[in-house]
Amino acid sequence: MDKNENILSIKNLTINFGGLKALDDVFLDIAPNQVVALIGPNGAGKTTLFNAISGLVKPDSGDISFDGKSIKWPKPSQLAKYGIARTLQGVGLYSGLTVLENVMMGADKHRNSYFIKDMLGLSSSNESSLKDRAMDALAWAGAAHLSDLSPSELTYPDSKRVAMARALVMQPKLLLLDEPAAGLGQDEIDTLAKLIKDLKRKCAILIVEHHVDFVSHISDEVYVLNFGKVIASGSFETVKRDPAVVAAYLGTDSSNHGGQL
Amino acid sequence: MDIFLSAIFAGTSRGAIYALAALGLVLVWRGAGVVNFAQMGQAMFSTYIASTLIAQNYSYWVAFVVALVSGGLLGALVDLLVMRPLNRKRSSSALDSPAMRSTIPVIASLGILGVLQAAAGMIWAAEERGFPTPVNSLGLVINGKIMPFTAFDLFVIGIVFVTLVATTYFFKGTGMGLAMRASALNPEVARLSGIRIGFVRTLSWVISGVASSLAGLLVTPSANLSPYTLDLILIIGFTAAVVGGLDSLLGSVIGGFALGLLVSFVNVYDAPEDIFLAILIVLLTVLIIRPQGILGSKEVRRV
Amino acid sequence: MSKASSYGRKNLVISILFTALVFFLSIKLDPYNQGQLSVALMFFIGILSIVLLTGASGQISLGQGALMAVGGFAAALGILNLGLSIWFAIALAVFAALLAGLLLGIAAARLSGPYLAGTTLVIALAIPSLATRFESVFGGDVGLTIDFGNPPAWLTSLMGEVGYEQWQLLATLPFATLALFFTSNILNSRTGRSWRALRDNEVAASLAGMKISETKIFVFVISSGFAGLAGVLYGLRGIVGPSVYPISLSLLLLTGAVLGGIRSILGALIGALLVVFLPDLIEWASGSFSPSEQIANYLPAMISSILLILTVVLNPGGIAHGLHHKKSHH
Amino acid sequence: MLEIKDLVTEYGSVKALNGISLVAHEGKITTVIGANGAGKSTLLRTISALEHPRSGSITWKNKSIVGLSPEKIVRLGIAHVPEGHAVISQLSVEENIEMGALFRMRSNKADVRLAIQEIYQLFPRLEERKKQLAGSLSGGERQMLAISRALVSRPSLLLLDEPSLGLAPLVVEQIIQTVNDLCRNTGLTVLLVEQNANTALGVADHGILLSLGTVAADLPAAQMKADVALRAAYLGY
Amino acid sequence: MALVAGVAVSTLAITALPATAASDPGVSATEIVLGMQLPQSGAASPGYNKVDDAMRGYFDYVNSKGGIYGRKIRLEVKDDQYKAGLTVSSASSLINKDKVFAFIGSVGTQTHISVIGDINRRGIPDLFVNSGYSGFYTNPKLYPNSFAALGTYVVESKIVGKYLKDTYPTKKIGILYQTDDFGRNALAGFTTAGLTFEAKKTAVNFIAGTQGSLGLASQLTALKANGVEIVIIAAVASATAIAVSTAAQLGYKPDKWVVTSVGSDATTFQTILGSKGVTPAVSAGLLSGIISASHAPSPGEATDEYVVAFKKINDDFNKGPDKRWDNNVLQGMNIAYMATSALFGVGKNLTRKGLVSYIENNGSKISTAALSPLAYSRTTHEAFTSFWIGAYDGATVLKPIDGTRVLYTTDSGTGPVTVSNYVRPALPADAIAKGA
Repeated sequence: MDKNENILSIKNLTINFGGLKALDDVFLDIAPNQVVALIGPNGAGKTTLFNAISGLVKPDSGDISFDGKSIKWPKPSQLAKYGIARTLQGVGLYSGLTVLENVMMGADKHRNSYFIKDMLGLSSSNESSLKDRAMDALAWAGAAHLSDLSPSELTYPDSKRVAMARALVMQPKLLLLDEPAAGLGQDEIDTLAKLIKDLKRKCAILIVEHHVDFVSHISDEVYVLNFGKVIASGSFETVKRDPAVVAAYLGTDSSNHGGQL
Repeated sequence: MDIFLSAIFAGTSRGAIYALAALGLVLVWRGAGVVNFAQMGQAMFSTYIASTLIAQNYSYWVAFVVALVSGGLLGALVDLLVMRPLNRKRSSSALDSPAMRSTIPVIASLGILGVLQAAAGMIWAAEERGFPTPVNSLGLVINGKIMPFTAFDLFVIGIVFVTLVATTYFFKGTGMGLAMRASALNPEVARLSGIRIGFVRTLSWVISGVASSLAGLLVTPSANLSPYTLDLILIIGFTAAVVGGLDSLLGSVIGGFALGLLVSFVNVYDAPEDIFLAILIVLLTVLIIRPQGILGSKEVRRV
Repeated sequence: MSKASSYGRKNLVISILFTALVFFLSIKLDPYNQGQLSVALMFFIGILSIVLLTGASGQISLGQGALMAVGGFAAALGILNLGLSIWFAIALAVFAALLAGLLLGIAAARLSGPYLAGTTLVIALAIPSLATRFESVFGGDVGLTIDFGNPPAWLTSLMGEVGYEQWQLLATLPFATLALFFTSNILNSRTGRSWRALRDNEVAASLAGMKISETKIFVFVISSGFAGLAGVLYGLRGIVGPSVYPISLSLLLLTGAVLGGIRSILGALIGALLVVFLPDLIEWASGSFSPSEQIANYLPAMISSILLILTVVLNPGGIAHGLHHKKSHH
Repeated sequence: MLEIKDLVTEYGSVKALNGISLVAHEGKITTVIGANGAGKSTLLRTISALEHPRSGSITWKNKSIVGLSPEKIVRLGIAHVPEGHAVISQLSVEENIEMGALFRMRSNKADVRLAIQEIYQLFPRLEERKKQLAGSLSGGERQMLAISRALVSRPSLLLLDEPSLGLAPLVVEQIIQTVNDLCRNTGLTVLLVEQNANTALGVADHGILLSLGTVAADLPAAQMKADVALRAAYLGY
Repeated sequence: MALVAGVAVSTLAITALPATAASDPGVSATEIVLGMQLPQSGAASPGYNKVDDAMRGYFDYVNSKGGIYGRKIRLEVKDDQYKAGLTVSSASSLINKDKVFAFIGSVGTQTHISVIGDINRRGIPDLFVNSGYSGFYTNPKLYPNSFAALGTYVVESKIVGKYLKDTYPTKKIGILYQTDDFGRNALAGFTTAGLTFEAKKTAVNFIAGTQGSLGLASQLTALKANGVEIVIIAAVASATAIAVSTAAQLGYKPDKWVVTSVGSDATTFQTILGSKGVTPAVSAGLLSGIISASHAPSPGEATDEYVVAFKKINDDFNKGPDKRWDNNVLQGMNIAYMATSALFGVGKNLTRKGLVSYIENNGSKISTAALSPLAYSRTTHEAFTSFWIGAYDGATVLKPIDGTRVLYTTDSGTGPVTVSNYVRPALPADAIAKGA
């Protein structure tokens, strides 16, 4: 795969926390309109990788390029500019905003130059376009009827929908989903899978997920992390039979892995 | 040289007071995660109690002990009546956001300060009072010169160090101290270890209450007792605690003495009007350059 | 959906109704209550600055009084040294407070919670002390005398005789209305939304493209502008000086904000009315059992402190929250 | 015997546990396995009262422990080692261990001393490092410390949450073996939550597979290890 | 019907017009309502909170004797906590709710300045303000209705300054002053009198109210190190107590302490030191020899007829929580006494304009317990331009130095200090001055 085609490309990413290598020479490529899943046991470094991509953690070394352009590691506030949207583990909705406002936050481009207009009450047209886009996104996520509620009044699956809508409304080129299936029932997971397949037509998706069944249904490519390293990558079918992956998940009765204490 | 020396001495004796105030703040911050803006209000209140007893011809030491006990009781009351219900409420409150979670106890403590000052005003404020010292307060003589430093100042510094050593020993050397540190650092692991964190928290309010009433008893001989005299000590004590590192006992004592010297040197070499500005500049500088303070640990700071 | 998109129009209507109501009261009330109401409007503006800063963006300040002082002194200097009319002086005050807010905001943006509270408290102490430090400019403890002056001729020709308190109220009213209009627009627009988002979840807000520090500083600046406006109006009652803007003023405004409801404009109004009229209310209520002078003098402080604690513990959303109840608020 | 019946625990509106029933026999290792999000940790947290169940019962030695506080439950001999090497990194190794015995320090100081000595025999590395801050330990040592903190209370039931988390296989092996030895030698009852299923089932007497807050399988460990359903739960085949 | 001329007013006072003729607010056939603002609570209240009770005590006494031409005096008091923002509100309350006829005895420069403009604009008499700030009184065109109850800080310090310069020409004199209007006004007065102070060597300052938190040791050490032999303290009484006791701790014994009248109340001094555990005998010893100035008799002068009479009235009529006899009580009594004198002087037809005009034109006729004449005139509204200088004796009474009381007079400007030969008129038998 030509790397210029990739929407996101990461090379040699290493992050140390104290003496601990949280990520070790990690690579990752995502092509447009592809769903890539990141799996691995707890503590393998999946969330750290997510955080690095979203600028919440600063890598010690490595390269990241987006849309074929190499950028220095992004700051969180630049993500939107690069067209990357992210959902947070534990949903991360703004508790003091209504559902609609939460999604409108995603739709907004955040420039203070609107302040004077806002203060004078002259931003109605902007507001209504933001609102329309937010309502569209909510409708897409099947949450339009929730728009006036506060996040604390939502069920967990519903708040996940809202979080998805908030990310989607940014019209990202790349969507980072952090454990979207966690805490959902089977019906809801099926709905989610449909949503993601639908979404794939609009953008590339990188997903951290534990629910393997779900991953197997939606992902084009899977990266398996363990101890901060990519131990396998490829289609789910190939990856799941990789002995290293089996060992990482189910443990080893007789392991010849090097011990690291 | 004389001036310089006396600035050092004057600064040290003031610094001891600020150190005690800072210690009180650190104790409750470490034990309960609250910066208690009502602290010097509690100190004022218990000092008034002592003053009333002394006026009724009880001995200084009886009043002293009663003040410490009532300081501890006040601390317990603050925790039981305000902070505990607040903690219970906070998780489900309408204002639940990380920013507000650390802010609401501050507002509550300001309310407590208001109640204490108003109550003291209702009970005692008709006249201004002084407060005695338990030991001689004449300047010490060094090389035939009388220094701006009295036996009472030595007594105060002694008490600061005894308090520092005692609280440090308490934290490092006793089971209850360990329980207190554990419940402040990681309440969940503490509870799973069988530590009754509610009790431990109240106890830290009690200890902080005792330490602040000690500060009140020792500062009022040089201040006049009124419901408001100690407000400034709180502000300087807060700065001292932040300079030293809000979670370090030794740091807060160092911060207290540093602030004492700062105040004294600004007073002597510049002008008293600049003291507050100097305090502000020091506070901001520390917060920007070394937010965890001189001795504070980085992990615990919650900036 | 067209209703909410015209928030500006809705706020305009509310502001006009507010103006009409206060104007009506300005005619109906006795002079004392006219004066009290005008103080309440000034505090309303001051509390709005807390609603913006603490309610919307989650930053606490115990030093709003210092920013009020900046506004007051700027205006007084403008009036006394440059001969500005009070209207230009008010503009100057807001500008000076915005500037001071920028400086403070840069320092404060890195801080939160108790650190921010303590630091702003030191600021509240340090800034008024500048007045004594540079006495020749700021007038020392005595301060600088300014006032609203006499009602303009056009007003008296329009309304007949206008009392001093009434004029004070009428002169304050347009600014309170503007503050109300601006604040409700800010809070109901994307600006307010993004401030609240920042308060609720910094990480999510930054992922949405917000620059956290810049925004925090910006909120500080805007909030300071309101505080400065409140400060100059408060000073125009007769004097600008350290004893006009003591630390207790900052705490009083915070109390009002919390009692009324720190996230609500209605709450700001309720809180302002409460802290201004509480002493009158207590005096009226305690008339029957006439407490001793010493107790009566400390009663307002006692009651407002107790109310503050009760609010924080039992109903942190304040009175306005109780009124809105289940309705999701803005 | 620990007996749990129809346990339901919710986080907000999410049912993390949706009617769990199980039994952990005395002197045996019972392992609870399952993918992330299956409710394993919530189960342990509900037993030790860090979470309050919506409904259902938990009995230990035939007494209900629902509604007690975590600190009471420790006193009943139930020690919980939560997920993620739960030690307090700003405290020394020794202090972390002592912390677990504080509640019985006054009543039985001699036995606490003895218990600490036994722990040092069990994990000599901890004795070597007893003055160091727990934060300076390696992951494996921290896990040992976390277990020690629980053991020093002389529990009769040990709730162990993912001791393998983030540890190299060799270390996991060692820790699991230690737990196994403890159980076999002292009659300690162990409820072991693991994602690392093969390792856990290797030592356990009984296995319980959780899926989405319900019990998907409840089998003797050896039988479960051979079960294909298990693989499906983890890897989808 | 503008009654401008003072003479006309006095004439009217004699012609017995019915009392109902008056139409100004706050005065009826049966009552005169006066308003007062002071800190009754808060940091600045101790001491001052006794003044209003003393005034009310005297007015109650007057009322018990039939009031002023049948009108009882009612004193409405508002607590402003020494916060100017509250002063404005409480003034409005007094004006609009209590409908006071005049303000009287308001305490505090910083607070009164916030309302003085408004009170004057409304034409309300602003009697006997308890502030020595000369800016209020020396230009009657600015504040035509405001009159002082004290000598200005400038007058007092000029008089004391000249005395020190004359008496101790070779001594090194230093000053400890609080950094507010009072301290700096005093400093200015002493400088005008020809005393020279070098900053940091012989002039040290501290921030008012913070002495307890910040200490005075470094200031006093500076004075000591620079060999200052005479120390002037321009501070409130509680600060004086701290300064003198701190100096004692430092072993600093200047030849003379000189304390301005505001800071030299013996009762406050002894109360504060007393609650510090200093016995009355010792604190009296500390006080002994301290030089101060006063326009009035010392409250401890047991033979002064005014002191005796006021003390008796205080015992019988003061209902305040703390009515211990001291400077504050004496001051309150005297203000009420002066007000009674002026109100009687105006006559039955009591109007605001009439009252102001009467005081302005009959300053010397208004009766006062002070040993200085009242200086009210059309050119100045200062109260006392004369002070006598004394030293505390061993019994905490301020006594004339060398036994003879010499009264010095000057102005708040740069005028010279001269000796006055004023003799205070005798006290009326019922201790009520019913006018000339």
